[in-house]
Amino acid sequence: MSSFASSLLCLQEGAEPVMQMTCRDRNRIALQSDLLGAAALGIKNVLCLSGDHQRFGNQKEAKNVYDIDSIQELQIFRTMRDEKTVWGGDKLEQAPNVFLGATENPFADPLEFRVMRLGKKITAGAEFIQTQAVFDIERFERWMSDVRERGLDRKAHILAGVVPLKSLGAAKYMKTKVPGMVIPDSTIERIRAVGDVKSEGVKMCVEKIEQIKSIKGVHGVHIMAIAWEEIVPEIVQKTGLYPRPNV
Amino acid sequence: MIIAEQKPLTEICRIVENDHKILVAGCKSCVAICLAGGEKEVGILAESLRLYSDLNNKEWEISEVVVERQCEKEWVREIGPSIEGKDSVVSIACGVGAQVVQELYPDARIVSGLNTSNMGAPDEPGIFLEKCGGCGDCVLHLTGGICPIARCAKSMLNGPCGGSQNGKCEVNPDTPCAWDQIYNSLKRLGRLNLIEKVIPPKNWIPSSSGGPRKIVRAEAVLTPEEKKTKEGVD
Amino acid sequence: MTPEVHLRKGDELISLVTSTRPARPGSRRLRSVAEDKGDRIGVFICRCGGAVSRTVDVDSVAAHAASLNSVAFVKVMEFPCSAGGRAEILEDIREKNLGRFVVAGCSPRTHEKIFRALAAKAGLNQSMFEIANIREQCAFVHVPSEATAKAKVLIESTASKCNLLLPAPYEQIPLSSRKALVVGSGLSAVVAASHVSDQGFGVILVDPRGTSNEGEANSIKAGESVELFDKTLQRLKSNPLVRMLSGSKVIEFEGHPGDFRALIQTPDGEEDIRCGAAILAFDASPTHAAEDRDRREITQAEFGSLLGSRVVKMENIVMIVSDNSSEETVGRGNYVDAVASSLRLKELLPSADVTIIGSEARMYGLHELDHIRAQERGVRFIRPKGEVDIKHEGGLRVLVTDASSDAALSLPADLVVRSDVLRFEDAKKVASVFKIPINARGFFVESEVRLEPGSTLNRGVFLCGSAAGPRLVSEELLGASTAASQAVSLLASPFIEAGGTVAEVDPEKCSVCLNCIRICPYTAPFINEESKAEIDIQTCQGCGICVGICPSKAIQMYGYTDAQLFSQASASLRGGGT
Amino acid sequence: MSDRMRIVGFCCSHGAYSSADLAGVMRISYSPSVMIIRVPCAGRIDVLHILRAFRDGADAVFVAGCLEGNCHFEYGNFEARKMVEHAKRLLSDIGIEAERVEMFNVASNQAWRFPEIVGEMVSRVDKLGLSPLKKVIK
Repeated sequence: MSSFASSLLCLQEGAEPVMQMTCRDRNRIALQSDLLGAAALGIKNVLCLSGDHQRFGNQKEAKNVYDIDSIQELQIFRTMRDEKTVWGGDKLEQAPNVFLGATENPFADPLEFRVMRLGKKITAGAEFIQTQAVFDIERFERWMSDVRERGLDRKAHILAGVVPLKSLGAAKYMKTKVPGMVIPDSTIERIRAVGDVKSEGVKMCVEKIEQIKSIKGVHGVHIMAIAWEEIVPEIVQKTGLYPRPNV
Repeated sequence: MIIAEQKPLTEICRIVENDHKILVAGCKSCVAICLAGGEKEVGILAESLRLYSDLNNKEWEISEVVVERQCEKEWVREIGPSIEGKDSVVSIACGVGAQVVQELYPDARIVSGLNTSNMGAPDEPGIFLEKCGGCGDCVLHLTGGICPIARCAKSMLNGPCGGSQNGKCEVNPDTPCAWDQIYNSLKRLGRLNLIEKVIPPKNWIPSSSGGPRKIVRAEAVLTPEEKKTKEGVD
Repeated sequence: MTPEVHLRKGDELISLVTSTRPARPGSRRLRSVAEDKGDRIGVFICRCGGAVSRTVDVDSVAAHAASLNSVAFVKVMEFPCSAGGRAEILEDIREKNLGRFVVAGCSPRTHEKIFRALAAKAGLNQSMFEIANIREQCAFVHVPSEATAKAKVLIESTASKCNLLLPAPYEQIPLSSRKALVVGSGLSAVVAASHVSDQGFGVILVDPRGTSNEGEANSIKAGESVELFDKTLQRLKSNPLVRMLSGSKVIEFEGHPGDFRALIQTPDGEEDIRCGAAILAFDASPTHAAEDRDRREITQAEFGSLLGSRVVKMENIVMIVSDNSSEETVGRGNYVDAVASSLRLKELLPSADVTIIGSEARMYGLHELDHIRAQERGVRFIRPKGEVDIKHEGGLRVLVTDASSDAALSLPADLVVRSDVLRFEDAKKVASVFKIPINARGFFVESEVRLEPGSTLNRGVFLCGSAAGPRLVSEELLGASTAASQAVSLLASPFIEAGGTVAEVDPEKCSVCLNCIRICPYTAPFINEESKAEIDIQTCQGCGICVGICPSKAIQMYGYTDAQLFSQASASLRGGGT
Repeated sequence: MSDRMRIVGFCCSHGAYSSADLAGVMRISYSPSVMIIRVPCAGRIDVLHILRAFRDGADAVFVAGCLEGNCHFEYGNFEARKMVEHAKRLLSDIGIEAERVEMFNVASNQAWRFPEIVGEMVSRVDKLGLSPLKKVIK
């Protein structure tokens, strides 16, 4: 199911979704028309991604699009919102009032270019950033210090990604099959050494969130409980982030 | 140069299954260099087809020919006589050559024996790498001489994506990540500023998505009168 | 050293040399290229004095051969290779107007040359014959019935190949220069140069490190080689045939054996010289130890020259032989040098107290006698365990743990002598100039160590000295004389033979894909002015690798064309009448 | 095509051919069904020679060069091995068992090695039967 449809279902359930828009399957025309539709239907948050290559999906023979990349997508959406014009140049009576976000992988190469690229995303229009799952905390801290150095943490809300590991198999799968996911061997060893993997997974995830809380410049956490969504409430309670502050 | 690879022999045999007189037409330029369709490959393919025919009582009659360049009409006309009366012509030139032969000999059944792949260059003996995607609007001056359209799996203009791991592309790990190379090349050239700024969305009209392209060198085009006198003379 | 030879100018000596000394094999006087004299084939079947005929029914084989339509004449003979046999064949060729012939007998590997000369004598092109191996590969290995049937097939397939033979190009190229270019600054270079010049051939000694003019002895390894170097150098300087270019290096080198051109950068400008052969005689030279080190710690080379000056007063000498095989310090002769200089010291100063610390006593061959002699003279040998370090306060003290007794020793020393750190000429640059390969450890590659020692893949360029591999002084001398003898046998040959089974490019078919240039071990193919590949038949060694890989089938090879191989194979599969 | 087993052996003059000669001198016999074709170096052989031999009725083909690292021409034997691997791929596509073609390395002084190679190929043909081309009913 598309992120657009599932975001609408969340709205109907009273939750506030973050709609994901990838550039793999849709060219700039489709992305702009979807943005207008989403805004019209009350979806406020949009996460701009280049999108995983179709080789990682179940239809490897499909032709990809990649007309634009995530940074150009941000640029187009910000122009639609702030200058009320479609990228082709036509005027919009009403601007789509959306909160734009992007992703960033602090563990990908070339390391020293990563923060500069985050800067590009923010200048292009990103207001919140969801990072790739954090396992290697030292490298994440080094990345965050570079981010603070450039003052980017004051220009965009950075949410560190966390992933609770349900089983040894899930961990290995993510390490090898999920693009961009770097899981240090120490984490794998820790799960291997324990009988009840589930509770250890939750414990590690909570530990990670506590560590992230102490890092200056991180404004929040996004929990990616892939195929284990039901565990999220338990994790949130255990980290004292519940109940939700009314803003 | 154009890089191509022979179709699997079993596939070629299936395509010409019910034919009798088969011509294998090779080409001496690009496909000879990438060991796909030169005179040697013509010999090997013809010999393999004959062996297959003997084994399976196909009674195929395989003949061989090599063209200087199969994308040049004058050269292709020279093999006209050997195309005569053939049930199918297996062209192991690139896709361009096969289609030029079809244009000149509309009644002949042209079969492409190759899968033409890309515009690339020999990397080391026997290994050929894609270099150019033919997008019609070159950006090499912005990317330190490395083409992101052809050599990045997502053709990104503001890469690298999150899947670039120790210099390799996540899509196929033995391919270097183009943007990792672009970053290092620009760093070496002291022009990192080029990718600090956002590169705006690309105009894809000059690329194949804008429809088949036609390049015109006006100074070489014959006017209708010139054509008449020339055709008259020929 | 070689006996005193009456020095005469090189060319004058040639007439003397060629008549007495067997010149390079295979260079007898050969007729120039003859055209194709038609395709009437004569088959001469050899009984080999019973060796063949005892197993193979030669008459039925002859009958079968006669039945082949490509064969015009068949004769069974006792010994075609004998003088009488060859005269008979010569007669038959003329009489029966044969264009080419097959000899069915023993292996071509042994008799090819004899019948090549016979073909030339008969006025045919030398490659217009083929040998069917019906002895080693038939009569000797199969029972009579099988051998007879096999012989028929072998003759039929050889005849079918012979039918398609083409007259191959042969050239005898006079040498444009009979001088040898010797490149190197060490012992091997001067010894090789002296060997060549002593046999009457001109030498141009290019020595990059300029050792030949100041006689910088300590650039040579220690021991007796120092005197040998000086003595040989003096002899070279007094020899009019030898021209010294010290402090210069070769920046370009091209051409063929007997006709090389070298561009040499000398201190006073560039110079073009011509030569007939080249000897690369680079030695590893000891690097100069760092200046700021303690004066009492010296290297073996320095100790060698100290001994040479015969003024040695020190009582306690400790020598440390470093044996780790890391690249720079791989000194095959480290231990041998240490023992040699300890013996020389004992001769000068019997009372001297000498200790040699070394983990492996690599003494190689007869040098073991020196080892025993040194022990008899009271030289102390210690196998160290762990690091050996030196205390400098006050008198020198060497701290070492003896491996066998685990005793920690502290030896007083007036002088500590370390092994030389050897530095090798920058092999890569030189190799690319002379187009010879380097192995993975950075040493020059000698081509066929068993068949042609001292030679390289680039014909006419010979190799000696420790840049071809770490060598003892004795081995360096041996290598130098080997390379020199190879060079002289080339310079002494009346002409250079080229052609025969060589590859040839058909420019019509060549698509200039450069594969042949990449694959040839001898860099024989090149791109000519018409920007097509062309093979230099003087460099081509006739291996056929380029023929096999050429994607445009543009290259064929005399004696082994595709057509010939196809016909030979198919005849051997279908022939024989069974 | 003769109905008796025929195996073509492309032998390099420096290695395999000399090993065959030495086997002869030492009277080590081997099957007469092998037909030795002399080439200066195994690297001279190209896939085409192997395919054509099978079409002419060879039941098996082998290419024999010098020991690896000992090639008189540096690396002709490596090129030959790559050629034989290529031929195997083609033959299996065509429908001829890839075991019918093989690359061997043999030194000129290994007299017993050449008969061993012939024996190996003969046993393969015994196992696989004569060339499938010979069993095709016209």
